[in-house]
Order: sequence, then structure tokens, then C-alpha cells
Amino acid sequence: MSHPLLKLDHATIRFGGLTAVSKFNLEVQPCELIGLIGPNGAGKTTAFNMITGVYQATEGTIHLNGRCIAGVKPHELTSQGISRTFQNIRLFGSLSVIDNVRAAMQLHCKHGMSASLWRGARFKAHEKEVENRALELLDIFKLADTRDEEAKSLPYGDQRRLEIVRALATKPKLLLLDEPAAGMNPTEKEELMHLIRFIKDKFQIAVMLVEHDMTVVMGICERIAVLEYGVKIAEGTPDQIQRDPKVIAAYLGTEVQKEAPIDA
Amino acid sequence: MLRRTLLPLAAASLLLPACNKSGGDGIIIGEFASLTGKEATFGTSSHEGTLLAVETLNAAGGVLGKKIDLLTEDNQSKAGETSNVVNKLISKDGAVAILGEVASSRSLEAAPICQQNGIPMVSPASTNPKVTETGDCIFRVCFIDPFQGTVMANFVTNTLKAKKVAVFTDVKSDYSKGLAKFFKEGFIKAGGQVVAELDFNGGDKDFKAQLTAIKSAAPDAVFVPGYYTDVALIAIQAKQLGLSVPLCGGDGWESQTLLDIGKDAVEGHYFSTHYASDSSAPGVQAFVAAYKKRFNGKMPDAMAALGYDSAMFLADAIKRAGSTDSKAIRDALAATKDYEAVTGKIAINAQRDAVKSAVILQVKDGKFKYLETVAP
Amino acid sequence: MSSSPAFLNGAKRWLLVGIVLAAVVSMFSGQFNRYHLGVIVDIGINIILAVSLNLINGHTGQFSLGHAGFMAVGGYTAAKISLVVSPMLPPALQPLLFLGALIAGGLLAALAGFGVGVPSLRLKGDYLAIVTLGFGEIIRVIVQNMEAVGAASGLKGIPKYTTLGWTFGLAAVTIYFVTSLVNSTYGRGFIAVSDDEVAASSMGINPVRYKVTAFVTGAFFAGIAGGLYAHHKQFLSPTGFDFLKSIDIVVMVILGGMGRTAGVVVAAILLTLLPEVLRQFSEYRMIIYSLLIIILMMARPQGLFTWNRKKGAA
Amino acid sequence: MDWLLQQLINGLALGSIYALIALGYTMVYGVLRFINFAHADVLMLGAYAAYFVAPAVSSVVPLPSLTGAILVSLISVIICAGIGILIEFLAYRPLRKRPRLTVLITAIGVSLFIEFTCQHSAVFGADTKPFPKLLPEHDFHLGKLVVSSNDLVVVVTTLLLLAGLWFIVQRTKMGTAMRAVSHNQQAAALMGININRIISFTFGLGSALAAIAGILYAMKAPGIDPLMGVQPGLRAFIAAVLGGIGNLPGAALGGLILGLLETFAGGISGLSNYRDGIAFGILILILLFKPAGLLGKATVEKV
Repeated sequence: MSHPLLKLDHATIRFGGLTAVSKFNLEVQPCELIGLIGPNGAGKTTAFNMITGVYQATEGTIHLNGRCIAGVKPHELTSQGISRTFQNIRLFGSLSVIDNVRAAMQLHCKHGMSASLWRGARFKAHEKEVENRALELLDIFKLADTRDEEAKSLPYGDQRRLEIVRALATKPKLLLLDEPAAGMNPTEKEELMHLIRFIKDKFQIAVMLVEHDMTVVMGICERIAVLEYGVKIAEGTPDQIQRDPKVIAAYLGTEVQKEAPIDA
Repeated sequence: MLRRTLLPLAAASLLLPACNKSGGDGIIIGEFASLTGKEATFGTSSHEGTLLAVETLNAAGGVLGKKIDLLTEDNQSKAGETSNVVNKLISKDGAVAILGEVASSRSLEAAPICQQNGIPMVSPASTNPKVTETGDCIFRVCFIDPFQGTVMANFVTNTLKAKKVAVFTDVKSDYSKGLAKFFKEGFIKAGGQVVAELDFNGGDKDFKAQLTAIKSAAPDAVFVPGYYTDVALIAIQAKQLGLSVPLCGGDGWESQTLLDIGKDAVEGHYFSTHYASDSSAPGVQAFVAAYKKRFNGKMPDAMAALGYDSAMFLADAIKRAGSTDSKAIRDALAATKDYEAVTGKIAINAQRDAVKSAVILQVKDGKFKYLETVAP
Repeated sequence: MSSSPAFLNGAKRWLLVGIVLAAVVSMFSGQFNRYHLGVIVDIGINIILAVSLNLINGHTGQFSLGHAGFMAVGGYTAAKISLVVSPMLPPALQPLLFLGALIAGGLLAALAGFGVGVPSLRLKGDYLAIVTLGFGEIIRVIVQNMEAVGAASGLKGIPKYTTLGWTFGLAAVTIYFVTSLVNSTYGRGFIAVSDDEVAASSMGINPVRYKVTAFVTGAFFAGIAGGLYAHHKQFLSPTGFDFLKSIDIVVMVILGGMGRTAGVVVAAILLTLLPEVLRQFSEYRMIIYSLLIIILMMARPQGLFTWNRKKGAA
Repeated sequence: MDWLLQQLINGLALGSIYALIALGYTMVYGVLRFINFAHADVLMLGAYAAYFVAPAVSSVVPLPSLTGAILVSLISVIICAGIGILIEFLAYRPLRKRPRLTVLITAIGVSLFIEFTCQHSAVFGADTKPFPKLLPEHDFHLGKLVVSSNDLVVVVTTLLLLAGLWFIVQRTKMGTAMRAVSHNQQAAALMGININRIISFTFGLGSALAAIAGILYAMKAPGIDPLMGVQPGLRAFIAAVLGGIGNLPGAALGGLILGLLETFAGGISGLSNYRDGIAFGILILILLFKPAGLLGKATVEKV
């Protein structure tokens, strides 16, 4: 393959005087599971926002499939294969669980406004198809039973998983997960790790995740990049990272600590 | 979705009292007026005049031996309300004739409904010529803008000897725009020149921007066809800016409120109106006395006098018709010749407009002073 | 509305039944007294206005205060067309003219909606409200100065085309249009934009397109409502389309429960009927009316009808 | 040139009034994040309070006079502050935790209620009433230019109140509490701030401002009626948004700009009939370039 799926080349973003991410170089290959870690405020989420087009890089370039994404709107990037979840869960609160997924599927929907109005046989067939696919996805994450519940009424862990389902519904090539395990108990985390591996294999996608829980990160990531104060200080396999002195120093010189789950 | 739209609708219609009010013994006359909202101050005056007329008539035994049942509905000075109100008065309450209202735009909304129902309508003070164009059921007891505009144009030309005037119009008011248009036509025809045309929005409180522009055009007089509430403020601010030429206007000026608010700033200005309350005519004096007695010593303004006249005029027609049949009343109204109203002698012409004279008043020593009468 | 799948199956059938019934009832409208008929037509027009504004303010989560402006554009356009064309046409063709005039009015209003929708992309909340209010007022000022449509003295002599059938037929179309649009995979995008614009755009939903679509569609139906209004009242004056009229419609949408079509329809009926029912209280009428609005908002702060919440907006 | 300068004076005078009313809007908004539609009606009540208080005061202190005017204003301000606190307590407090739009509609309801109650013949009546002279008036002539004393009073009062408000909000304990409540009600409550007291105070202060604005407005245009607040209220609301709602200097700036715009558009023959349209058009343009108002900070949403 000539291009990596995602390539950050000296990607930098500044807010006023503050450089949130500085000269970040990173390549993500298709079907790779990569972790992005670092202390609080290291710029992980900002990097995600830069990759998904929510923020524009001040300097440097980001290429998706060999195409530069400067100035490309978030929704256009989604259609080019990037999808994500959010650190502070951003579901469509007033929509039902299944409709959250359906909303994300409209990108690949063959029928638009006029079909919705005409409501012919083809439209109904399509809608059925969309519904079935949404249910299939929900089923993977054991959310199919809650299909008609309002998204904001779900328990916290279910909301996190629903966000992943919703992101998958856009048929991404690269899935960005922002702290997917936050607020989950150990059993749920265990399940989550299985699921992430499962969807990566089943849908043949690359997954990049920001996570504080080192068990999760070390348990599933093939490669890990570490950010501190916006600068990448290390990159390598979980083993390499765990032994990297700079990483250990960054985490207050102590052992890589398990962070307590933060609450909502 | 059908269930959801039509079912509550059916339920809703039940909510409305469905039956027509049975006529009873009285003669039902409907009145629509702006009793609240932006033009309430004029609507209230006109309504009080009408109320006084009906009370006077009923105290004297009513008309055709029957009491008059005056049903008044408020349209909140809002477009769209009038049609409902008039429909209610006619279709639900069974009014045989309709009275209303001051603002031409709302009379215009009512007119097609009265016309379609064959119910005669008498407007007390809508001076826009279009009002009666709607059809043969629509009448008025006031003169119309072309006449009033010409009267003032001639007065400004001949009496004030003005060559250059500025026109200051309320752009929101059809009355003001109409009157301004006919004044301009008349004034230019008489050889005058309009040196500045500016506009305000009725209800504005600051007119200095426009008055400054008018002042810099140096006119001999300013024509302000507005209502007294605005005119009083315009006069005050004109005085502050040192614009000392006479201001002139139409019947919208006439109210004690003009003097109360404007005080010395309105002194010396001129306007045309329907009658002079200081006239020695017995009808006028009796009306002024009765009105003051009924409404706590308040001086009647032009709207009150016209409101009174509209009801009396209608009652006269019912008497002459000898019946409360709407068609008969309409015919009697159309046949009116030389009806003696408070605001002057009225004859109804082919357009169902009142042909009557106008008077010109000047503000002098805090009072309205009669200057001259202009016959049509 | 009722549960999603059942609604989908029956939607078009219901629309048809709605239109036919409106037409049938219309044939018997001679039975009604004219006052009641007038009020019922007012209700239908307000339903169209409220349901179409609900697409903008409710489903899509924008805050428009300019609906009266769109209504004015549609009303004046339709009225002018029928005033000019109707004398040239035989009576048989008049309904066709009316339909044409309504659609033309709706299209011009939609164009105005496009003009408002585009700036709305950059603005939110109160700032958007002010801009839409400003657009509404600009439209009013332009109409007030246009001699071709009567300027301040108003446009009179508009033929009385609006009937019960037309009004409720078109109200049914509006409800069908808005609910069908929203109740589809495509339409979930409106609510997604309303719930969370950032998340929506990260899910491939183009917020710009949805917002503009909402404004254009909402304005189109407001224009249709304006046309019906013009041919119902037979007289138009620019003061009838000031921002207070927009506020009236916003109150219907919020009282009905933003984004809940059924609630908004009921609120439109209620708020049209209430002032009429209260007429018997004469000078206390509007005092009671305003008190009732306050009490209703306290008693039902989520809107009149909060059932069906799990279905999300519909 | 004279024309231009005179229009500048007119515009500043008009703008100051808008600014003064906008201050009240923006302050309540700053703390509670909702538009108090009834503000314009409290303004009207302020004018009426002065109308009814003035005869009583004039039996003690002769009117027009400075002491008399201050006395009348003070009494009216106290009355209106009380009304403002009462409105908040009865109509808005029960809805404190509800969506913003619910409160907005309630505010519209309150506004209509005040307007229609006051138009009732047993209350004030719908007709226009002459407002008494509270201050001696004088027109100052500078060459061809005229400045009336009322306009000067308005400008000076607006400046003083802006400074006073800024001091209260930025430099007093109460102001700190107001800002805390504005920032996060729950957190402020946890810090031991009595939310109800702060909000009552805000409404009292806002209504006091409205009363002063109402009296000054009535002095400038001495005819008062129950709907007198609607038009300046809408303008002030626009001014507050234009300046960046919640921002005190922004409200003042927005008011001045709106006043100048209206004056210049209104003072040109042939354009004056489009005055409101032009003013709104320019406002829209400004907002397109500054989507959070002139002095408002564009908040970047945290993702």
C-alpha cells in the first residue's frame, strides 16, 4: 500500500499563545489498533479534534488516504472514512437508541428528502434495511433490547457503547475512540476490550483510542504514542512504552498508574 | 394525523357557544373598535361617543319603540382580528348594522364581510377613500382625505401664503399617507413647492432626525398629517430645534391631549377637522355638555363626536326605514340628505361618502380656536 | 405521532383521507355560521404556521422570530397574483389560479427562507433570533413602502378563495410533509443537528444543509399559510405581519412542546380558540388570556403534550 | 456640516436612551441567561409611577426642580424594584430549573398581562396621558446647533449608571456573587451563595434601571401610555444583542450605534421611510461579521 491510512506530519495547533499540540508526527496503517496516551491536558483530545476536522491544524499537514484534509469539514471527513466518539459523551439525547444509529447511517443512505416524502415501496425497503443494519450493530454491543429508549436515559456504560455503535454506523475506515472505558467497571472494561478487537477484525478498520486506563490500552493496542504537553515523547509497542523512562517520568516518575474512573 | 387534526377541531367547535343569540326585543347593533393596542386612545374616544349616543337614544325610548342593543367588540388594533369580530357580530349575535372604526385599514378588513352579508356598515372616522369602494353597504359620516387634503393645501397657500412646505408623514398609517398625498397634489396644483418629504413611524418618540432635515430645507410651513399623540411630541421637538414655522395637519390632531402634552409648543399651529367644539350651534353645545357629564368632565375630541354621529346617523336611518331590516336600513342610509350631525350637515353621495364641510382651527391660548369653515 | 412503523405504512393513506375529508366537510361549510367558519379557518392557518415553524425551531433547534415575514411574502405574492389574473379567467379555472398563486407565494417565501437560512449558519440562540426578527421587520418595511401592493393602506379586494377544504387539505399536507420528512433516516438528521451539532457533523451529517432545508421548507409553508390568510381575510395590511405575529406562532410551538407535531397542532388550536372563547369576558379577555399562558407554562413546562417521549421528536 | 453635527447630537441622545434600557436587559440576561420581556413593561410602570407620584411630591417640593425630580424618581424606582422582585418571585422562580424557552414564553405572558391590565379603564386606561415636567428645561444653542437639557440629562445619567453598574458587578461582594451565579448556579449555591437573594437583587436592580429609563424617556417625550415600552424595549433588546448580550459596555455601545443608525437613516429625505429596514439591515451585517455581538466573546465549544 502506497499511503498510510492517516498521516500526521508536524501537525501543530495553537490557541492564542498556547501550543496545544506541537509537531505531531504519526502514521496509522489500515486495520491497526493504536493507542494515544498521556497525562491530563497533554493534547490527546485536541489531536482527535484536529484529525476529525473540528479544529484546523495551525501548521503541518494531515493526510487521510494520501489526501490532505486541510479545510475539509468534519462531515466530509466522515464520508471519507473517519468516525469518532467523544470524551464527554455527545449522543443525540432526544432520539431513541436506534434512531441515534439511524441518524449516523444517513450518510450511506440511498434515499434522501424526496423519497422520505414519497414513501414508496423502495423507500420502505431501504428503511427496513437501515433498521436491520442498525439492529445488527446494536446487537453486537448488546443494546438491541434498548432500541426504543431515549438515548439520554441509558446507563452511563451503555451510552459509551452506543456512541461506538453510532460511530461504526458511518462505516468508517478509521475509528477514533475518546476514553471509551471511562466510567466502566472492570467487567465492562473486559467486555469492551473484546468488543474493540472484534469490531476491528469484523469490519476491517483501524482503531485509534485515547484512554487513561492502562489495562485497556496495554491490553489491546498494537502500538502506542505518548503525548506530554502537546509533544510526542514516545511511540512503540506496549512493552517498549512501559519501559520508556520518559513515559515513566511523565507519569510523575511513578509506575504507570491506574486512574480511578472519573465520573460523569 | 387526521385524527389529530380533526377530532380536537370538532371538540373545539362544540366549545364555542353554537346558537345565535335570539334577537330579543332590542335592535342589535354591532360596534368594532380598537379599545386596546396601539390605537386604543382613538378607538376609546370614538367608542365613548357611540356609547353616549346609544344611551341618549335609549333614554328617549329607543328607536321604532325598541331599545338599541349595542354590542362592542375590541380588535386590539390588530390586523386579522377585525374580520373575526365582525363575523361574530353579524353571524353569531345577529347585528342588523355595524359601526366602526377609526383606522381605515381595519375598516377595510371589515367592509367585505359586511358587504357579503348585506349588512350596512357606518364608519365614524375612516377617511381613506378606498373604504367605501368595497360595496354599496359601506358608509361613513366623515369627509374623505382628498377633500381634507385640498382644504389644507388651499389654506396653506392662500391664508398662510406659504410657497415652500415640508411634508412629514406617518409611514405606518394609511390615513397619514393618504392625507399627505392629497395635500401634496393640491399644494403643487396651487403653485407651491414641496421642499422636503420625511417619514416617521407612528408611536416613535424621537423625531429630531427628521425635524433637523426639515429645518435645513427651510420651509415656510410643515404639513404633519399625524395623530395628536405623535404631533404633540413633534411640536415639542420642533420647538427645541428652533424650527419655528407653522405646523399644519388634519383631523387626527383634534384632542385635548394635544394641548395637554404639547402645551406651549403647539401654540399657533393649524389643522382641519370636522367641527369646532366652541361652535355656538345648539347641537354641538348639547353634545359637549352631555359628553362631559357622562365621562367625568372630559372634553370630547373629533373621534368622540364622529363616534356619536355615526350612531345617531344610523339610528336616524333606521327611523326613516321604519324597519330593522338590513336592506331597508341600507337604502335609508343611502338616501340621506341634509342630516344635521354634531360635526355638520351630512349628505350621502353616490360613493356613500359623507359630503360635508370642514373647519379649520388654530391652537390659541391653550384652546382650539375656530378660524373658518370650508364647504365642499 | 403513533409508533414509527405503523405510521410509515399508513402515512400516505392518512394524508389522502385527510384531504378528502377536508374537501367533504368543505362542501357542507354552508351549514356553519360564518363566524365559526372563519375561526376554524384561522385554526387551520395557524396549524400550518405552527407546524412549519416547528420544523425550524423545534426539530432543527434553531430560533426563528421571522415567521410572520415569510407569511407576509407568501400572502402578498399570492394575493397580488390572484388580483391581477383572476379577472382574466373564467370561474372554472379560479381554483387552479388559487393553487398556482399559493405555490408561487410559497416559493417566494422559500427563497426568503433561503436568505435567512444562510446567515443562520453562523449564528446561534439569541443572535439568530435577532437576525430572523430583523429579516421579518425588513420584509414588513419593504411591503409598507411598495405601492404595487397597497403600501401602508393595505391590499384590498382579494378574492375569497380560501375555504375549509383548502385550509385543512393544506394543513394535512403540511403535517404530512413535516412528519414524513422527520420520520425517516434522512430526517433524523434534523433532530441530530438540534441535539448536538458537533456530534452530528462528526457522524457525517451536514448541519448547513439541514438548517437551510429547514428554513426553506418552513418558509415555504409559512408562505402557503400567508396565501390562505390573504384569501381568507380578503385584506392585507403590513402591520399584521410585525414581530408580535411571529411571537404568537413561537408561543404555539413552545407551548405545544418543541418538536412534537401533535402537541404543536393542539396548541395552535387552543391558542386560536382561547381568545375567541374569552370574548364573553369582553374587557377582561386579554388579561385572562395572558394569565392562562403563564399558568399553562407553569403547569406544563415541557409543552402541553409530553407523552411519546421515547420516540423522540415526531 | 451643521446638519451632520446636529444629527450626531440627535443620534447620541436617542442612542443613550436605548443604551440605558439595554443595560437592564443585559444585566438580567448576564445573570439568568434569559431575556426578560417584561423589562419594557416595567419601564412603562416606572413612567406611570412618576406620573402618579409627581402631584404628591409637588405639594412638598415644588416641581419642576432637581430635588423634586430626584425625589419622584427615587420613589418610582423603589416601587418598580419591588414590582420586579415580585414578578421574579411569582412568575420566574417556579420555573428556575426549566428550559430557557419555557421561561421566555412566561416572560411574554407576563409582558402581555401587564400591558393588558394597564390598558383596562379601571387601571391606567389605554389613552395617552401628559407627563408632568419634573426638571426645568432649557435648550442650549451653540451656533446653529441645539442641545436640549433633557438630552444632556439622559447622556449623563446613562454614563453614571453604566459606571455604577460596572462597579457593582466588578467590585462589590454582591457583584462577585452575581457573576458566580451567572457562571454556574449550582456551583455558586455549593459555595454558600444564596441564589434566590442574588436573583431577587438582580431583578430589583434591573427594574430600578427600567424605572429610571422610563422616567427619562417620558421626560423626553411627555406623552405616556401603557404600550410606551414596547417599541424602545425592542430596540434596547436589539442593542443589547448587538453589543454582545450579557456585556454591560456592549449594551451601551449597541444602544449608541442603533440610535445613530436610526437618526442618520431617518434624517434623509427618501430614506426615512425605510429607516427601520436600514437599521435592521446594518445590524444583521454587523452580526454576520461578529456572530457574538460587538463586545461579546465568541465561546468556543469544548469538544
